[in-house]
Amino acid sequence: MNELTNRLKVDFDASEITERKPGLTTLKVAKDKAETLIRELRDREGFTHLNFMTCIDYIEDGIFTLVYMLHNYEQKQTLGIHVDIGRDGEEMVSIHHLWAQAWTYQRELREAYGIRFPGSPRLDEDFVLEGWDQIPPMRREFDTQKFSEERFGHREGRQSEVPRDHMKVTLYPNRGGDEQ
Amino acid sequence: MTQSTGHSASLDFTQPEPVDLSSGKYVKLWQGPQHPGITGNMSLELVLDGDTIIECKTHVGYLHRAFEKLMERRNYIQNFTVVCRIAVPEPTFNEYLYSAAVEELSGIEVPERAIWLRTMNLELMRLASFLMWIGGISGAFGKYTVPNWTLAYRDYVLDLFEEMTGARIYHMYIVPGGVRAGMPEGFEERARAIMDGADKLLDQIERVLFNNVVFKARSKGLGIITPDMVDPYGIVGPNARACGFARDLRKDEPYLAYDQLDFDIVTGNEPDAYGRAYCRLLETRQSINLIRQCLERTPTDGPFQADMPNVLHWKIPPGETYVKAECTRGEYGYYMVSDGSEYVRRVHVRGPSYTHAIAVMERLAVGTNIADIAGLMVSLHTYPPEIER
Amino acid sequence: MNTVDEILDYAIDQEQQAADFYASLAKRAEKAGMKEILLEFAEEEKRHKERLLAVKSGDHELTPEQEVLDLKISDYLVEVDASDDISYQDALIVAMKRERAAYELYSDMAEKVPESNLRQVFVGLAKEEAKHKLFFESEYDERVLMDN
Amino acid sequence: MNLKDLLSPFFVWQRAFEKPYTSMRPTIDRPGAPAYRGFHINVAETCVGCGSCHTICQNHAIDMVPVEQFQGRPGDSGLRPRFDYGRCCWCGLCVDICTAASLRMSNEYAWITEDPTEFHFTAGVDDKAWQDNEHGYRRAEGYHLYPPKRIEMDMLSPEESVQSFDEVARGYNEEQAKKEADRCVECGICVATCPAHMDVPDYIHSIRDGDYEKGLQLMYRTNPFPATCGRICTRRCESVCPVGILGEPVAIRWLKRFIVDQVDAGEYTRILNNDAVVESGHRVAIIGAGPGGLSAAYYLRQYGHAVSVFEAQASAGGMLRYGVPSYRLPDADLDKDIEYIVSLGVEMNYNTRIGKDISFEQLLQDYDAVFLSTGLSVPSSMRIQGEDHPRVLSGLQVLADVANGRDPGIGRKVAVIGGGNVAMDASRVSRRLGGDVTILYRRRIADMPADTEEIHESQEEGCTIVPQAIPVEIVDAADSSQVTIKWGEAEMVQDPKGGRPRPVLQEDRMHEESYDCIISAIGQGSNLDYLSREIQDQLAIEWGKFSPGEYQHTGLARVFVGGDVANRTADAISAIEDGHHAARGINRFLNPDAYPNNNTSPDTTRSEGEQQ
Repeated sequence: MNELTNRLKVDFDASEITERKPGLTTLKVAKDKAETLIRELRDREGFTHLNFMTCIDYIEDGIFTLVYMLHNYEQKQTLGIHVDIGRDGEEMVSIHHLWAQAWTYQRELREAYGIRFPGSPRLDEDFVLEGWDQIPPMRREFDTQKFSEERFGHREGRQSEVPRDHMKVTLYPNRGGDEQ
Repeated sequence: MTQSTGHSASLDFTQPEPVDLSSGKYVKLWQGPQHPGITGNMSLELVLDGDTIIECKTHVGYLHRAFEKLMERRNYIQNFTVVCRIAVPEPTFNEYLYSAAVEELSGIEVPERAIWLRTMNLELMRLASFLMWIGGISGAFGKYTVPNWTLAYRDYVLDLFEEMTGARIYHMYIVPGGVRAGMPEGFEERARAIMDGADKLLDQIERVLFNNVVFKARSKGLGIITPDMVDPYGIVGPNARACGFARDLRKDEPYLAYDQLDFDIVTGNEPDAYGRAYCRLLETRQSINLIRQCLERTPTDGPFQADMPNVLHWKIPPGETYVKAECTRGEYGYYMVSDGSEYVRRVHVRGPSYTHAIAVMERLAVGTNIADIAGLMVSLHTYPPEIER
Repeated sequence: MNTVDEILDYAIDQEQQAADFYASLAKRAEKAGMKEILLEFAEEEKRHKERLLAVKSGDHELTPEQEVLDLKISDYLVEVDASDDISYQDALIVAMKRERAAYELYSDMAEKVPESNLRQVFVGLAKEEAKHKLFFESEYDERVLMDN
Repeated sequence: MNLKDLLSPFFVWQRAFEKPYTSMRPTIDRPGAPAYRGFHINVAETCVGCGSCHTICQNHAIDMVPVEQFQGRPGDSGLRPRFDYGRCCWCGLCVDICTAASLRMSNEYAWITEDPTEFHFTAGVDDKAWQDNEHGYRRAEGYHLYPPKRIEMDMLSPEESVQSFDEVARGYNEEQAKKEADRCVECGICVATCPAHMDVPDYIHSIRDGDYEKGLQLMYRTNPFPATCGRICTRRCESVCPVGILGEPVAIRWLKRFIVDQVDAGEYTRILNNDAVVESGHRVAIIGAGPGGLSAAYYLRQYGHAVSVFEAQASAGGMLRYGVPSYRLPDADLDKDIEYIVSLGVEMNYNTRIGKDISFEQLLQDYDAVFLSTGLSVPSSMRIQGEDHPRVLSGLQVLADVANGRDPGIGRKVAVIGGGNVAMDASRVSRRLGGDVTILYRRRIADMPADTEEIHESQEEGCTIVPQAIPVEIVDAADSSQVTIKWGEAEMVQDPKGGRPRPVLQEDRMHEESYDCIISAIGQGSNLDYLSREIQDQLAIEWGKFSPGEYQHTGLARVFVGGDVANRTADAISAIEDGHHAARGINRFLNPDAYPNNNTSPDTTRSEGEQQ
C-alpha cells in the first residue's frame, strides 16, 4: 500500500495520505486528476470495486469533499479518494463510464447537493425527491427542523418546562444570577 | 469459474435511446410502488413490446426519510434509534455498523460478551430476513403456500428478538459501546428449539419449492448475471456468490466473532434466479448453524457494555472510517466522518440494493417476460429504504 | 395537705408561681429575643395550670400509670442563675431544673403518704412534671444540643 | 423435468393438520415478552424530574410538565415526563438515561381508542392500566449511559496528611476535571438547592469546553468566593445531584475548585471586567468581614455603592480564616477570593470593633445602609460541673490560635467533645500538632452534623470516635498536668413524639478518663452585645439569631442582616447568598426607581424567607 500511495503522491500529487485503520487509506487529489487516478486504480491496481461515492459538505470552508471509496478484493485494501470542489455550482468530472452504478450516485449527488456531473446520464431526473421545491436538502444550510415545523407543526397540548427554570420560578424567583 | 479481478472494458454502460412511445407499438407499464413482490415500496417504469420488457427504469423515493440528514442533526446516542429503520427487514446490520463506526472513531473496545451477542443477533437477523425472502421469491412466482410458512416461522425468530431485545422489528439492541442486555434466562433452550424447527422447515421448502417443476421452469435462466458484470456493476453478496465469486466479508475481512466460527463460503455456478435462490437457501442453513455455534459460545457473564462517557454530550474525535459487514444481500457499509463535535458530520450508508435494484435491475429486466419481472426483482433481493436512506 | 383538692390547689399554685417567675424574668431580660422566649415559658406554665384545673373540675384525669421518657439531661447540668442577662440555654436549664425539682417533690410525697388514693394523685402529679421536664429537655436537646 | 419435481409440491399437504402459528386475538391474549418495550411506567414518587428523558428523546416525544403533588420537594423539579405516543418510537433511551431508575416500560402494547389525542399521558400520574405491570423493559444491571462513579480526587495519604498543614485534597488535573465534568447530565436541579443558586451546569459545561475564564465569570455571578467554596463548601448541591441517586454525585465542589485553580489571580480584573461600574454616590457600612460581609461588599460594588467594611480581627475572612484549618482551605486560596473583592475599592477597617471603637448608632448616622454579618463567635457551654477547668479549651479558640500561628497548648492526649465540623477540625488540627485524639459524641456517628467526608478523614487520620458518650462532669486529675472527664454511655431512644432518636444516659455504664486537655466543640452562638437593647428589639431576634425578611432586611429601616447570625444553615455558601441577597435588597432600597415593578420593597415586606 505504501508503495502505491508513494507513487500516487509523485504521479498525481496525492496529499493527506492517511491510514485510517489497517486496510483503509484515504488521500486527497485535485479535481482535474481525479478521474485519471480512479481509472488507473481500477484498471492497473486492482481497485475494481466501487464501494460508494458520496459527498461531505464543509460549508464553513465553502467546499464539498467528494469521496470515492474503492476496494481491491485481492489485497483487501480500501482506498478513499477525496476530491474538493467549490460549493457553489462547481462541476465534477463524471465517472459514469467506469462503473455501471456511478451515474446513480451522481444523479443522487446532483439532487441532494446540487453538484453537476456533465455527461452523466439521466442526471436531472428526480431521484428520491419528486416535486422537491427547496434547496438541495443535504446541503448543510437546509434546516430540517425548520422545514418540518413549517410543513407539519405540532400537535395540540405540547408544552415542556425546563427543570431548572421551573424551579427558579416556583422556588426562588428573586434570587440567583439573573436578577442583579 | 475463475474470479475476475480485472475490469472488463467491453461492458457498455451507456443508456439506450428511449423508444418512440407515440408509435403505438409499445406499452408503458408501472410496476409498483405498492409492493411489487415483497421488496418494499419501489416502482419499475417498464416499456413493453408485447410481453417482453424493452426498457426498465427504477423509481425510488416512496420512503425518502433522509436518515443520513437526520443523523447530522442528532447526537451520537440518538442516532442509534434512527439507523435501524434504514433496512426494515434487517435493522440489526444498521445497528451494528453504526455502533462499530462510532466505536472505531471514539476508540471504544467492546467487551467479549457483547461481541458474541452481536454476532448471534446478526445471524438471527440473517435467518429472519432470509425466511422472509424465501417467502418472497416463492410468492413472486405465484407459490403462496411457502410465504405463509416462512413469514409465520420468521415470527418465531422475532419472538426470540422480542425476548432478548424487547422488540420484534426495531430491536435497538446493539448500541455504541456494546449491547443493552445479556441473554435472557432459558433463551438458549428456546432458541435451539426454534433452530431445529427451522431446519425442518427448510427441508420442506427445499422439497416443495426448489424441486417444484414450475418454479424451476420459471426461475432457471432468468436474470443471468455473468461474471464479467460483477465488479463493473458492483454486485456483491449471494448475487455474486451464485456466479462463483467466493467473496464473503465474514471470511475475507472477519469482524465480531466470525473468525472463531466454523463455516465455509457458499458459492454456486448457476448465476440465474434459481441459482441465487438456492445459494440463499444454503446460506439460511449456514446461518442456523452459526446461531447454534453462537448459542454454545456466547459468554453468560461478564460486562456487555464498555465504559461509556456521558452520552448526553458525547463528542467524538475528528476522523473518518468505513466499516462494513456481510448482510443477506452482501456488503453493507457505514462511512462516518466526525468533525469532533457532538454531532456526526456525515454518515453515508452503503447498501447493496443501490446497484442491485437500479443498474443491475435495469439491465437484467430488458428482454425479460413481464410475468417474470417480480421474480427477477426478488431474486436480486433488494430493499428500497437502503437506496434512499 | 390531706385531701385531693388541697394537693391539687397546691400544685396549681406552684404552676402559677412558675408562670409569674418567667413573666417577671421576661421583664428584666436584657438579651435579644429572650423576652419573647420567657413569656412563652410563662405561657407553657399557664397551660400546665389549665390542665390541673381541668383535673380538679373532673374534666381531665391524671395518668399515674403512664410511662414518661426521662432524658436525664438536666440531672448533670450545673445550677445557673436566673439573671437579667440570662441566655436561652440557661433559661432552659432553669426550667428543666424547676420541673425536675417538682417531679422529685411529688415523687417524695407519694412515698410518704400512707393513703393509696392520695399516693396515686402524687404519682400522677409527678408524671405530669416528668412530662413538663421532657418538654424542656427535648427543647434543649433540639435547640441547644442541635449541633451536638 | 422429472416426476419427482412434479410431485414434490404436493407435499405441502403434509402440514395441513399442524397447529396454526397465529393466536386468536382478542380471545387469546398474548402478553409481550418480559423485557418488552411497551408503554411507559414511571414511579412518580421516585422520579426527581431531572428531564434527562426529555433531553435524550430524539423524537421530542417527552414533555416535562408540572405535577401539583410534587412541587417544592428538595432535589425534585416538580416536573414529570409526559409522553406523546404520536411521536414515541419506543427506543427506551429514556429508560436507559433515567437518573432515578424510576422510568421503565411495561410489556403492554395494545391501546385502542377512537380519539388519537388520548395517546398523550403523564406516566405514573395519569391512571393507566399497565402502571403496575411487573414485566417490561428496564435497564439491565451494569448498563450505563453515563459513568456512575466519580473521578477520585488525589488526596494526601493519612500518614502524610497528619505531618503538616498542607492541603489534603490535591485538586483535579485537566483530564480528571474534564472526565468528571462529563458526568453532569445538566438537569440543573442542584441550582435550586445551592443556597447561592450558582449556575452549576453552566460552569461545569465550561470545563468541558476548556473555557475556564467563562467558568470564572459564571461563578462570580452568584459567588465571589469560588476558591473557598471549591474547597470547603457544604455542597448541598451534591446531595441532590440526580447522578448520585444510582451512582456518585458529580463532584461539583472539586470542579468549581478546578476552574479557579486554572485562572491566575492577576487575570481576574480583565476576565470579570468590573471596571465598568458607575458610582452611585451611596455609602454602605458592613459589619464583619466574613463570607457574608464580603459577598455583600462585592455585589454592592457591582451596583456602584461605596462600601466600608468593619472587622474586629486583624484580617478578613471570619470563620473561613479563623475557623477553617489551612489543610482544608489554604490561606493563599482564601486570600485569592478576598483580595479580588477588596481590589474593587472596598474600604477595609481592621481591628475595629463596633460598640467599642465606633458605635452602631454612629454607623447608622454616617451610612445610607448597614449590613450586619457578625457570625457566631461565642463557643457554647456544656454547662456541666468543672467545665471552667483550665485544661478545658474551646474548639474555636484552638482553631483561631493555630490560624494565628500560636500554640494552643493541647498536650498529647486530647479529648474532643462534639460532632460538628468544628469538632472534626479541632480533632484533625490536634492530630497535626501531635495529639492522640478521642472524639466523644453524644449520639451515633450517623447523627453527626459534620460533613461525612470530614468524619471519614478524621478517622483515617487516626482520631478515635466514641459515639453515644455523654459528658457529665470534669474534675481534676491525679496528675496535675491532666484533666479527668466523667462520661456515660447513652442509649438511643425513640421519642414518642417523633423526630430523631434521643440519647439517654445510662447511669450504670459510666467511664472516667484523664487527658492532657479537653476541647469542647459543641456549637457556637452569637454575640450581639454591640447592639443596644432598643436596637435589638427592633431587629427581631429569635434564639440569638436575626430572622430577616425577604431581602435580608430587618424591622429597622436601612439595616440588613445575613450570614451565620441570620440563617439556620450557618455555612459559608448560605452566608455568601445572604450577602448577595442583602446587596440586592440594599440596592432596591437605595434605588427604588430602578425597580418599577417592585412589589417587594424591603421596607414594607416581611416574609418567612425563602421556601426550600
